[in-house]
Amino acid sequence: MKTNILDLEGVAKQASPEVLLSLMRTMVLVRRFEEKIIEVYPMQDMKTPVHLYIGEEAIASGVCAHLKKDDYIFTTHRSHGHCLAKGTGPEMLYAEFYGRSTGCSKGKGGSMHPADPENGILGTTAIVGGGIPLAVGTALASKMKKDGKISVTFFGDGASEEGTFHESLNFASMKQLPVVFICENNSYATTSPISQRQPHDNIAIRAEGYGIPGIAVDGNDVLEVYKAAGEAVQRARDGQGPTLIECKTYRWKGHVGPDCDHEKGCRPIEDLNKWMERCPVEMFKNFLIKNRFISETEYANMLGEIDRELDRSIKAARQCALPDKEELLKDVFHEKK
Amino acid sequence: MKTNILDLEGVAKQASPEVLLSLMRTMVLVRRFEEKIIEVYPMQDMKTPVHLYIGEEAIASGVCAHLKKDDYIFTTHRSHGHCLAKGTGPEMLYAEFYGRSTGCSKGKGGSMHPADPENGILGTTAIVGGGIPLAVGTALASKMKKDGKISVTFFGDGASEEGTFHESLNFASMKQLPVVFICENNSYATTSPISQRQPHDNIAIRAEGYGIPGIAVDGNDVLEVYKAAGEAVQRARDGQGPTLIECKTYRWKGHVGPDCDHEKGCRPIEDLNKWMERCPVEMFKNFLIKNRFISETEYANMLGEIDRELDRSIKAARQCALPDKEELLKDVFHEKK
Amino acid sequence: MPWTKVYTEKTDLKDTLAGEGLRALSYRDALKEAQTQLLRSDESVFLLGEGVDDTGGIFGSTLGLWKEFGKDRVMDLPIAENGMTGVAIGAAMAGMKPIFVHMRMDFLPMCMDQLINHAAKWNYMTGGKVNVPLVVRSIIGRGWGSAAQHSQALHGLFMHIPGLKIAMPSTPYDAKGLLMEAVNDGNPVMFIEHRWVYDYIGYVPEEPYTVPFGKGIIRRPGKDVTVVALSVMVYEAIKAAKTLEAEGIDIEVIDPRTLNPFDDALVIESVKKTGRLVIADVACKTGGVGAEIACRVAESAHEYLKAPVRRVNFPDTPTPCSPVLEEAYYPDAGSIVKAVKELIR
Amino acid sequence: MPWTKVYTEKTDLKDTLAGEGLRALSYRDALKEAQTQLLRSDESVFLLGEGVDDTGGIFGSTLGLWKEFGKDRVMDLPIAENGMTGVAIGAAMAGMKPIFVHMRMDFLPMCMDQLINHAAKWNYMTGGKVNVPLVVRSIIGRGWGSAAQHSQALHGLFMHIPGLKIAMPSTPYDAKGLLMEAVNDGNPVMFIEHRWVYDYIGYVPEEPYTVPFGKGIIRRPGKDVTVVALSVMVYEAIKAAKTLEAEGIDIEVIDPRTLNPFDDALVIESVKKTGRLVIADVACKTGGVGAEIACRVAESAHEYLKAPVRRVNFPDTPTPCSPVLEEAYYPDAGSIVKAVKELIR
Ligand SMILES: Cc1ncc(C[n+]2csc(CCOP(=O)(O)OP(=O)(O)O)c2C)c(N)n1
Ligand SMILES: Cc1ncc(C[n+]2csc(CCOP(=O)(O)OP(=O)(O)O)c2C)c(N)n1
Ligand SMILES: [Mg+2]
Ligand SMILES: [Mg+2]
Repeated sequence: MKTNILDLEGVAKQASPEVLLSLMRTMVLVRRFEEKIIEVYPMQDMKTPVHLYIGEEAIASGVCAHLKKDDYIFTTHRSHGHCLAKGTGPEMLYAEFYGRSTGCSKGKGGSMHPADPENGILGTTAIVGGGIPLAVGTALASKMKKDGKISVTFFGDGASEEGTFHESLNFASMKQLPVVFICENNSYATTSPISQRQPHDNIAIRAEGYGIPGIAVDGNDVLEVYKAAGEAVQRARDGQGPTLIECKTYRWKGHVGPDCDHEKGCRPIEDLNKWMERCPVEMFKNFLIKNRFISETEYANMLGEIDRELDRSIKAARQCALPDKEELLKDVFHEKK
Repeated sequence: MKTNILDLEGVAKQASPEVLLSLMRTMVLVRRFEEKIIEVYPMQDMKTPVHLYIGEEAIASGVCAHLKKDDYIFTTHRSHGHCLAKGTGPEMLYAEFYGRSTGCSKGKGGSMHPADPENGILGTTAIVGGGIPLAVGTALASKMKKDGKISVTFFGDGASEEGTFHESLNFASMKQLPVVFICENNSYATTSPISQRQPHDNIAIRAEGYGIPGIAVDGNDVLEVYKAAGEAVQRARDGQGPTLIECKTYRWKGHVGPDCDHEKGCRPIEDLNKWMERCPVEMFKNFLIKNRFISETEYANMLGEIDRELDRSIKAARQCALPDKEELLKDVFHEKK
Repeated sequence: MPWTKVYTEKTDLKDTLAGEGLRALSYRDALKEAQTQLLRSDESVFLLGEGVDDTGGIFGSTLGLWKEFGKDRVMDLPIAENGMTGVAIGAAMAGMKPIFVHMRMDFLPMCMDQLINHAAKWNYMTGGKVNVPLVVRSIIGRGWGSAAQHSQALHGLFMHIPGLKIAMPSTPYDAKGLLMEAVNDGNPVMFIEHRWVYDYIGYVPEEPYTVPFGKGIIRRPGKDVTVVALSVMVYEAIKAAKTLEAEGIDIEVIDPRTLNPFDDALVIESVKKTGRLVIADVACKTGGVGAEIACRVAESAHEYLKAPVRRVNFPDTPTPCSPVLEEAYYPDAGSIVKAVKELIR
Repeated sequence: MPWTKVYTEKTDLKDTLAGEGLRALSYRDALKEAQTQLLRSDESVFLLGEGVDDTGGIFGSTLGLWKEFGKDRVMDLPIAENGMTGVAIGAAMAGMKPIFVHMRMDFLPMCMDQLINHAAKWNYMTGGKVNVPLVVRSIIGRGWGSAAQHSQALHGLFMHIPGLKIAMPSTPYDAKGLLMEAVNDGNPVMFIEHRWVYDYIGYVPEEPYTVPFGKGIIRRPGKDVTVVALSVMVYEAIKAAKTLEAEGIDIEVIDPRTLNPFDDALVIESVKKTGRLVIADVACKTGGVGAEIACRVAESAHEYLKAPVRRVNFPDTPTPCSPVLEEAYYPDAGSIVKAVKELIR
């Protein structure tokens, strides 16, 4: 896999300096959001399984940069990065993970089920492959209502093995729906390598069977993701149907929880080291600095600002009230207003 | 689609005169088997839904000609042709359809669930797409046991839309299992045209996404089917993994029952007429006669013989005993011997 | 009242009703009328399902609707139940009101994941922020030797899943009224129809109306035995009542109409009066709806029960094909008569 | 007898048992031992499931087995539950004995089609010609705020499906013995384990043995109230018994061990003696196993019941995440004490 960030010329055509800085900001936000969880998790009062997105930040950031507030996204058990990139405030996420009534799902969903309809997140499923058809469904609704929205579904390499992947691509292609399929191929499903699950490590080529474009990109290169997603989003907005984008990446932490799993012998530590050298945040930061889009000081300021905001959020979230016990029996059904 | 039967030279390389005559025999047997059902069905004592195979005979015949008695096949709701081609006796099929205790499934399964383990038919599912993974499972067993058997699964274009199709191809390819996927694309699922279900009428190209060969053949040309199936079966036997073969064909009768459905406006009568001109049985018969593999008289004798056998079978089947009422509660569970 | 009445003969009722100045419609046409009115009045409603637009039109219940509403709103589907249910759920979240139609309930195991893990839980998991107004119509009922995979009734499974409502109309009036209620309920509703009542005729007003969920109905008052009958068993129970009447046994027939919510009060009140309970269902016995109803009575009206409870069900076997076995498989009015008499001796 | 005994404290039992000269093993290790012995003695047995070969080893129950038996017989899978279940069924028909492992029961709705429409019906549909010796292990039990999609217990659904057997071991002894029985039963068996008993220790003989299906067991004899307890609720019931004993209430704790077949006779006999019935399950209430058990008693021992029946269950809601709600969601010994006392007043 190539290691160069897109050349500057290409970038200039792609994204304005504002966009570049905003991509940087999102990536740092996502990274630091997760690192705060690692800090607090040992206190054992964030009682929900956390699937950290560290190492994969370029994908959510690069894709969501093209989305409007009311475009829809569906994420997975590994949801934090997508929500943040789409605009969900960190405090309501942290509050959710702490099981607080101010959480984005009133504390009922936890880390795997954030909902933030105001930012186009209509809820989240942690059933692998479950969210793929849901996004096709919102895309269908948009096409029927002609509301101009598009839908994006993020899912893992594991999810591409589920029947729903096939069923969704077939239907979305036939109906030419405004939906973008983003497969985050980190080569693992829990601790199972893709070689034990698929005949080859190449998910994008499946698209052809459905008559839609399929492209594989370096998922650690935010500009490559940004470029591919931009084209896919444009196709969707123009009524030209779905696209499948496979983003090759790697997760740094264990499947679930704050620890690294390499010590347990789950995965070769050499792989982690190789991928850490290709840290999406660092690579992009270096690119921006080298090309003078940002200075070291500006970057440090940005980081500081984000950190302060996250510190405030997590502290505030932790101080929010827990739900009343009566909440247990509420919300099983929607009540007509 | 081309309309010529394979040129003789090609054929000579492919199949001996014995094989050619046996292909012919199977096709006639299947055709006449179904036509007998059409004759008796109005008496309303064959109380099971029948999904007739008329028009598609070349596929079962061309594929099963390569199989050994103990190779496995899995068929579908449209099962008759596959069972006959694999060696199941007509009498035990008719008896099954008449709900007799001598039926191949003791009258419990009916037309949609024939079982004939002696001929490698371990039972039949009428859930669309349900049989695809089952065949992958028997292939897995064969690979584990090294018993040299191969498995073939027949299924429709409709079934290729189910998630199980995707899941099965992925797994079979990864494990390089001895299985052949035969998709009988008759362009319809019940009365729903493929254009309302898939982005294009081209199922074979899906194979590439799984890293296995996929070929489309004229499903009305028994020699083309025979040739493609021969290669696929050989690959399976040689441990080179699965193949997907799409056989383009057309069903003459309604989805279920003895009537033609074109009068009801389900499908354009012109299509039927076009496909009837390409009757697989007639085309192959003409080919054999023209090339002197068989004479008109010999063909008539063969037909007569098959007809007599079928007449005898259906009559005998109808006279068999119905199951005892106590049978109702039996066979829910297998009893240890 | 005409809308509570059950007509057990399929034919000639048109005239009977007309004589009373009442509009008669079959169950099939009542369903179609409900869908037509919903499609006309609400742009967010649409139908989807394998074959909804075809020449069979789901046993006639959607026949020709695509001509008025187009194939986008009466949408044929690929054969991909789980994915397509997910699509319908997604559309529902985004404000549409899909009605997903399955010609046979046997196909629902294909999409249990989207029904159980998604539709049923979504409102709760999102803290009430996002609801799923999805109606899933599915049809049960004996076929023509259709055997194990094309004759199942699985409503009992859904009763165990919090977050799913379940309607099971027995009359044309309820078919229309419950469907119109279901589509606007705002929750996933399993709407379970019986093929053998499609031809049955009853009073159905032309104007739109709804039948509320959770309100059962006494189809025939009686004092000796409470018979809770589901779906087509309501008709069998009414027939059984006639037979039993001749022997001086007076049964009360209750049609719960919806299983979730379930009208406990109606059943409990009745059992307090009769002291005896029979439940007649159209599914296998063990772990089914009958067990739940019996258990609720054993919890809340135990002291009134004068006799053991009885269930009338299919046996606990897959459905056989052979006509003799099929005949033995399905219970009818006679089975109810038998069960009632066991309690009365 | 040591193999019927339930030890409610996780720790130190090793020594206690050793003192009695008995071999102690955890539930987890009992499962692993059963699988090891099956894999060693029968070439047709193999394990398959997402992560069976990984460093977690299905909460330790398959840990390292791939090292002895290879990755063909301890087979990791793609995430494709329905297709892979079909594969396992196909292999079973061809003479293999697959044990399919799901880390959480929540994933079973994905493969309901293959379980309900295929595995359960195959022997019947083929007139007994082809059976499906498939064991499906799945694990239930409260997680760490795992919420609605990762905490379900759905054994109640399977009880409604003819053709599926269901085992629900509560002790290490039964975990091993029932699993060894299941694999050689020749039918599809839903084998349901509870995560919270994985650490529990009990007597487990080293040599292979089987526990027969359909034989429940009295874990504690008593005369006042029959408590039928499933899975981990057996331990809660034993704890409840201690509390109640202090107040002079003597409960009989029955562990049915398998749900299909179900040991009706044992429960009925007990209720005839006690006249009172509580069912403690680890799943939502409505339409669950408790209803079926209560109904059977109402059918067969109605005249002995001196009080209403009571169910101890999760409420009929999806599982919430927040720790306060989770706490309120799960019943325990206290819930059983409360239910029993309601019947005794
Ligand atoms: C249907 C289903 N099967 C199994 C699981 C358990 N599970 C949770 S996450 C996961 C791995 C998912 O891998 P992938 O899709 O690649 O996403 P990643 O975690 O790598 O981001 C599995 C198997 C599940 N949640 N849902
Ligand atoms: C899972 C499932 N969904 C729906 C059906 C109803 N059904 C029976 S046959 C059929 C069409 C199948 O079409 P295809 O696979 O192309 O086979 P063909 O009948 O054309 O041979 C359908 C939808 C079913 N049996 N199973
Ligand atoms: Mg992954
Ligand atoms: Mg077809």
